[in-house]
Amino acid sequence: MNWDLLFQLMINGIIVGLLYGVVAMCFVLIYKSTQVVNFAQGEFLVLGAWVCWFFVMKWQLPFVLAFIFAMGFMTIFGILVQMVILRPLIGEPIISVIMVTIGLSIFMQALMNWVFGNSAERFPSVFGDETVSIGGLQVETAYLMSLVLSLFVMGLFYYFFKFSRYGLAMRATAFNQQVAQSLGISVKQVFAMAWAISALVSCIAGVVLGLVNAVSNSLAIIGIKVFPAVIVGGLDSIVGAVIGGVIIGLLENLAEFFDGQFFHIGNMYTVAPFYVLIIILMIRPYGLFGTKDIERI
Amino acid sequence: MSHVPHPRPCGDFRTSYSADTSLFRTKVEGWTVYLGIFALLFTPLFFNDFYISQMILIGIYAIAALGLNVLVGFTGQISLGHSAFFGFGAFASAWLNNTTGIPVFICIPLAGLMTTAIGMIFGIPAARLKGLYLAIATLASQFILQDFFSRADWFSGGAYGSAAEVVNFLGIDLDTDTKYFYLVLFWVVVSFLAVSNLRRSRDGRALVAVRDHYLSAEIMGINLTRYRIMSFGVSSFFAGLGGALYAHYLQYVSVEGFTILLSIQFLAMIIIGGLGSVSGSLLGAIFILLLPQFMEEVASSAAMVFEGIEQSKAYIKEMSVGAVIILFLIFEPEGLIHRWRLIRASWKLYPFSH
Amino acid sequence: EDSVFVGHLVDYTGPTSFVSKFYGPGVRDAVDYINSTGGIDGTKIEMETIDYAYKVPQAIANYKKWKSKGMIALQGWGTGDTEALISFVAKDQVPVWSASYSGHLTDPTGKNPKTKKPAPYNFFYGPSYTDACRALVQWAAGDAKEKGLSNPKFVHTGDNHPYPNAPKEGCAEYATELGLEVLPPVVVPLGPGDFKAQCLTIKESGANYAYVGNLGGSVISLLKSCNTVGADVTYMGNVWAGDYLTIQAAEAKDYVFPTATPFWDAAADGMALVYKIADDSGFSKDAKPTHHYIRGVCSAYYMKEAMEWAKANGGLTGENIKKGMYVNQNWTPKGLEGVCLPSSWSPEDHRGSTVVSINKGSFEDGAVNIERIAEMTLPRRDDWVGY
Amino acid sequence: MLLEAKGINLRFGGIRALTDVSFSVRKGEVFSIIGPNGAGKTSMLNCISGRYKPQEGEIVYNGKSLIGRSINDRAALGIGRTFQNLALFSHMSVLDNIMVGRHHLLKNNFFTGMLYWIGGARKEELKHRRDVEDIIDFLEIQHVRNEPAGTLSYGLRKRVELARAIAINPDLILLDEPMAGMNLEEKEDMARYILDLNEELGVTVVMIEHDMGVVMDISNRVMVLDFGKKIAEGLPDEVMENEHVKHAYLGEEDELLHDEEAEAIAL
Amino acid sequence: MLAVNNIEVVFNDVILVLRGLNLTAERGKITALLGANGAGKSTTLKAIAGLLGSEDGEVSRGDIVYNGMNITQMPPEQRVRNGTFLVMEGRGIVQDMTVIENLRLGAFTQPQKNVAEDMDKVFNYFPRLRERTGLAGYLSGGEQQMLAIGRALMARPDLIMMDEPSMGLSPLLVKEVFGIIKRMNQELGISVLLVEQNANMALRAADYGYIMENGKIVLDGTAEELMNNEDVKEFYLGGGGNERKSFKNIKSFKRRKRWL
Ligand SMILES: Nc1ncnc2c1ncn2[C@@H]1O[C@H](COP(=O)(O)OP(=O)(O)OP(=O)(O)O)[C@@H](O)[C@H]1O
Ligand SMILES: Nc1ncnc2c1ncn2[C@@H]1O[C@H](COP(=O)(O)OP(=O)(O)OP(=O)(O)O)[C@@H](O)[C@H]1O
Ligand SMILES: CC(C)C[C@H](N)C(=O)O
Ligand SMILES: [Mg+2]
Ligand SMILES: [Mg+2]
Repeated sequence: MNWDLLFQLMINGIIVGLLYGVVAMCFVLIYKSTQVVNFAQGEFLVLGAWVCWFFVMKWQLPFVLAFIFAMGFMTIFGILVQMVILRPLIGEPIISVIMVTIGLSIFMQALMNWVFGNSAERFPSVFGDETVSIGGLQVETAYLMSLVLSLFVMGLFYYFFKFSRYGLAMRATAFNQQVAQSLGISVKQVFAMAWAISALVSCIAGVVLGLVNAVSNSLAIIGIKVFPAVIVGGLDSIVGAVIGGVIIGLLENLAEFFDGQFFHIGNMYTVAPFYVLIIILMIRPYGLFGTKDIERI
Repeated sequence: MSHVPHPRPCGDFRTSYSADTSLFRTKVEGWTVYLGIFALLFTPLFFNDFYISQMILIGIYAIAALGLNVLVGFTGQISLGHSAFFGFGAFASAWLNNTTGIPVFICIPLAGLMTTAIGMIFGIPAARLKGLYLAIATLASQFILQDFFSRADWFSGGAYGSAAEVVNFLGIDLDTDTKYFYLVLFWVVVSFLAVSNLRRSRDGRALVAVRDHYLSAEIMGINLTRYRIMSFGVSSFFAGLGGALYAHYLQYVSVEGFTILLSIQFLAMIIIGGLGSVSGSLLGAIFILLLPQFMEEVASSAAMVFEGIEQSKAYIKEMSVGAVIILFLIFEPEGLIHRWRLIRASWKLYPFSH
Repeated sequence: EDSVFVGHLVDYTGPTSFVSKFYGPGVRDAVDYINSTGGIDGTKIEMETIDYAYKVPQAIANYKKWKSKGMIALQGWGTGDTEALISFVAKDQVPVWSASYSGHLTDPTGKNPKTKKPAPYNFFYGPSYTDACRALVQWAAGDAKEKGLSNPKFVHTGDNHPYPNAPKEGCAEYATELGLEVLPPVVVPLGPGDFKAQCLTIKESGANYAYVGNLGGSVISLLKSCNTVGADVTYMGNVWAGDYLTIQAAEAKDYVFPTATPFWDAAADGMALVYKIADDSGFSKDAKPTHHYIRGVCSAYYMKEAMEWAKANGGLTGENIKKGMYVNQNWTPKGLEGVCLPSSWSPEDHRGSTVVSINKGSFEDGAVNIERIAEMTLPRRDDWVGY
Repeated sequence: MLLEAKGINLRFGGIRALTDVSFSVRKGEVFSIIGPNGAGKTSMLNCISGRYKPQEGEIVYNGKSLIGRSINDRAALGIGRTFQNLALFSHMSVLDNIMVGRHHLLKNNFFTGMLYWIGGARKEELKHRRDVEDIIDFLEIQHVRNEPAGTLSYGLRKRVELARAIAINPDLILLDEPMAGMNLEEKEDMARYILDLNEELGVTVVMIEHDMGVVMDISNRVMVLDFGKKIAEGLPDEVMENEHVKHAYLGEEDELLHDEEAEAIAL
Repeated sequence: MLAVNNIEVVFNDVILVLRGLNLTAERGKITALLGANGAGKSTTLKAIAGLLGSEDGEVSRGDIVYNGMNITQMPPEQRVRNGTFLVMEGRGIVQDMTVIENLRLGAFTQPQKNVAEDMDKVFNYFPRLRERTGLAGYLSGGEQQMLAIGRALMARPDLIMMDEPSMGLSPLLVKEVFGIIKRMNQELGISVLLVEQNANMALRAADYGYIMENGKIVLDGTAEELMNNEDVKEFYLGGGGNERKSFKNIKSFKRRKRWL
């Protein structure tokens, strides 16, 4: 047993997992308020990264400014997407809405390929290539920033849903749009807000990922990758999303450890989380923190 | 799936219950379908290979989409792993034939049955999971099976894939598109008949009941676990059948053909065609298969007009595919079949609505 | 005949687009140039380019479509699809020049017992993946000796996919033969991602030389992640994994990779023709193509000369074109001297060339520096054919 | 005794929905359960139809214990049921809804169903279809038989639910507030159906209802629940006079309305 | 204060449900709308509240005027801000929220400072809600109804529309709920448009009544007039005079309403 390696992999798992958690939160946010599963989440994230990259590279803006601009851009983008694409579908069967987000992801993927090209582009190093050593593992500063950021955003979301008026409105909208309307909640506004926030947070996650791994359209697969995280945590739980993310991150790394050290099967890294996902769901059908449906008859 | 009335034209009174449970709602509709199938028998005489090959693919995808529609449309369980079952059927048929030498003609339905078994195993979580939780569990089966394909050298040829023999029927090699067309047509007709029949008999009704209100369905005597898992079985059967037909059409099976993208395409087919509608599955398959081709044409014409977008053609095509899906759902979120029903309803009720 | 039909598979949108968008235009532009300068003795090459996004089924479907259009030759792309098509093209007698340099394509008769399928109609320009990898290990063995490493370790990295897998076994055998210790392969996905976990495994395993089987984004991610983790390993890419773009994006240090042509601004006689071809096509000047473009040109020109021979000796059929490939030994297409390595194909051996140039590239002070560090000529061992 | 419940205790976390409830229903009677909202009436029906599993207690039906049996077995045992909040299959036609009630009587399965013409599925379907048409005639819903159940008005949906329960061929039918949301005329119709069902088909009825007029008129015996406990049982008139019942359920005087009006309401 | 002029409502572009419906609700009054199942009562209320959109329905003709404003095409949330509020059929409680959260939702359109005060008011009307701390989905039917009305109060409406508030309630609670409706009307001056099946209760509480059949108003008048109308007595109140027919002795023949 190579304890040192195991330990480092676990730290790596937690850090990567927290990033999954942030993306997972974006999912949960949209799901919780609109019941929509956003298949274009990954593309949102990449778009955010590209836009920031564009501002830095082409407009030569300082990074912080570019980052802020990118967040602003994505917020507006989220609202636009909601207005143009999702608003007409308010009240339609949920599966059609899901399909629309799939269409959106196809569209965005192609558009970004066209506009930004399909190769990976480097961000100029912002934090240098600085790394910090945690328990012997070198970790990029950008990742650590994302860790702090994600905890902060998580707290914000939690507060938002639990206590703010709009948080309540979002939950009510998710429960039943007609009921929400009857209470004077503007479903359109709620949707726009959910998408705006989600796009904004995706942008943060995208830029972080871009800083570490270079920006490329293939980063969008993280959109699919966080599904297990969301489900393990429970679809409608913010805290669950983060914990789910960490679990998936850990699992990936543990799988890599056992595979690399003992089994040599290869590719366990990508599949193992899915096995565990099924096992967790068989034990807890609503994930670890998801709310059970109320089933009365 | 919304509530559209099902009016019948005046004068079409049903005089027996058997007439009332017939496959087609009107005589005209029935004859249209019979004539359509009859006409299809002669299409290879009039169309070139390209069109035939498109029809073959439509037929194959329609069979698999039909299976998915049983699962999603009838039982209401979203699956993101349908292409893995499609792939399993493809590999299974090739493997059966390569290892046992059973004639391909027979391997195809057998592969369907093998896929049924696999589908039911992966359907076990359905007994406990609902909605999106189940959807993501099926996503897991997608990745698990895909990984299995790329690893199980003995079964699938691993990452390299494996060859699938030409179908031989009564001594005739079905090695041209024209010949293969009839094989696919046969299975399309059989599958669509079977599912139409299922829809109007006991177990099909039970599946829909489970979708609409599983709590009361259970109290009406329907065993939820059994039906939820069986619906995975039935759906996988058609996926496997379609996959097997696909394998022997391409004569080569490779894991790359069966990714999540194809699963999503299957979903798109049934949503755009019409959830729970048998004929919608076919319409959806036609739509999704022809859309990229059509957009390719559009992009090519655009490339001729505007200089310098030749290289970007592929992206323009993809973008239009995404855009059309979005636009379609915005304007017809309940599918092609719904639009058709609405047209029919307003046409028959006009001017005396209710 | 006014024209003959040739199929052309490219991947401009899929996982290998990183290099296909240079190699593909290389082939395309060369064929356009050939047509504009009289074609094959007056016969135009009508070539349809299809982006199949690296999906094997799509490639096969297109193959079938082309076949019904009377295709006589194919400019192929990936390993997966080319290997899948081996039997089809043999049966249909359609010679293929692929961009897959899989060793499995080099045994036309199946004389090596390890060959699964004889591949009589498959050609490619350049050394096979396995031979390139063998050359790299050979270099590594020497390098290890020089550095005084007592027990050098070698590891294969790459996705579980036909292309990275192609040289896996053959190369590992040769490495063992040379006295390197071969570690269990590490699976790295073909798309970009965060590969720190894999890098930690590589680092902890104590590997000294890692073969990089993937390309583009995946390689960039791998090099960056491993750099962070601090794995002290010499990375040796395959032929597609080494170009200035990759080195630049990954900020690589001492990255070793093989080539089969000169680089874009090399001073070779034949480069004039290459520039001409690129110029005529309007290939955007700022998109300074990577040298993969040049291999595309070579691939098209070998096909061209084989076709010319066929036309003169019985007509433009697949079978004749194939024969055309065997006519000369150690030949270079006219006008491309110094660009395409002299190659020989024979009915028993489709290893066109076994000469591998080895380069080392680094990203320093905002610029990419590449130097040639070795040139290996591998023996044409019988037990290596097709493998 | 067709149905006997002994010492039923049902808890949801800290909530005691039913506390030590025992009662028995004779074959052929109309047995009503009344009680304030939240008293546990629906929960009691749910225990009988298996939705809820009481922590303690025994339910015996026709000599067989129901505890531990799966929910879907009960249809075959002859227990039919309607629901307080409509539980129809809203996208299915009325006919199909009722045919679902025949589920346990039909033999065809996935395989024979797909073959339809071969293997007798068609014959069987048609035979049961005839029986279902009788039920449709009985409940006078011929005009909507092909409409999707979801588009019907509330009253009709209640009737379709009843039809579906009858299709089970029940010996015992559990009705959860069959008259809720109906106007007088429709209540009269519904009462007639229930009585016909009881008198002509001999089906035993257990009914929850808040309309005291209906309860008084058509039930043989009444049980009153309050806060999960049984507070009275007996003939309708006796129960109505019970002080405890008046206090907990019917309400005595009304500050706002006049006496006679209050009485009219109690009807 | 509210006038519905000759509206038609169509679902799915084809199903005509309301066909030229007229009614008015006076300020400070309780107006009752009665009618058989499927007459279109709920549809009428949804049309007024602007909630048809999500069911694929629309007002295809006529207009709805509230306080002199034509609100026919106004978005639903705007209508709530203008002071109309619909308590939906089936109550529309958000099941996975607590009582307090549901009440706070009711106050969505109100400034935060009113919330505490209004919540006290609601608990004052419905003391038993105060003790329910769990999720609203587990409340009994009666409690959910109370919560729904309480939630309406939180929006400080001028006109509350109620769709069958007595459905599924025990006799005691029916009285209580009607009592509260009356009290709300008198103490807070809220106008009420009441849809009911329980004609007895409704007409007693109301000032004016409408009876609708098949998407049209067929009869209207003051509550008094209606209660004394022979047809209404026969079909809605249960026989003429004080003699109530027993449900046991109903003859099995179909009667026809005279005005049809
Ligand atoms: N699934 C459940 N989980 C938690 N509590 C429940 C559940 N089902 C019922 N209860 C609680 O049990 C009690 C009894 O509920 P039940 O529905 O049986 O009442 P009821 O007598 O039918 O009332 P009503 O006349 O309003 O329908 C209520 O307090 C309710 O909140
Ligand atoms: N979304 C819808 N789609 C189609 N038809 C509908 C829809 N909603 C209502 N209807 C139809 O409109 C008519 C009136 O329905 P509505 O719910 O308004 O009646 P109601 O008077 O409230 O009846 P109830 O007393 O049963 O509640 C019914 O025939 C119903 O079938
Ligand atoms: C890596 C890509 C350039 C494709 C490569 N030719 C292969 O063998 O698959
Ligand atoms: Mg109840
Ligand atoms: Mg109503």
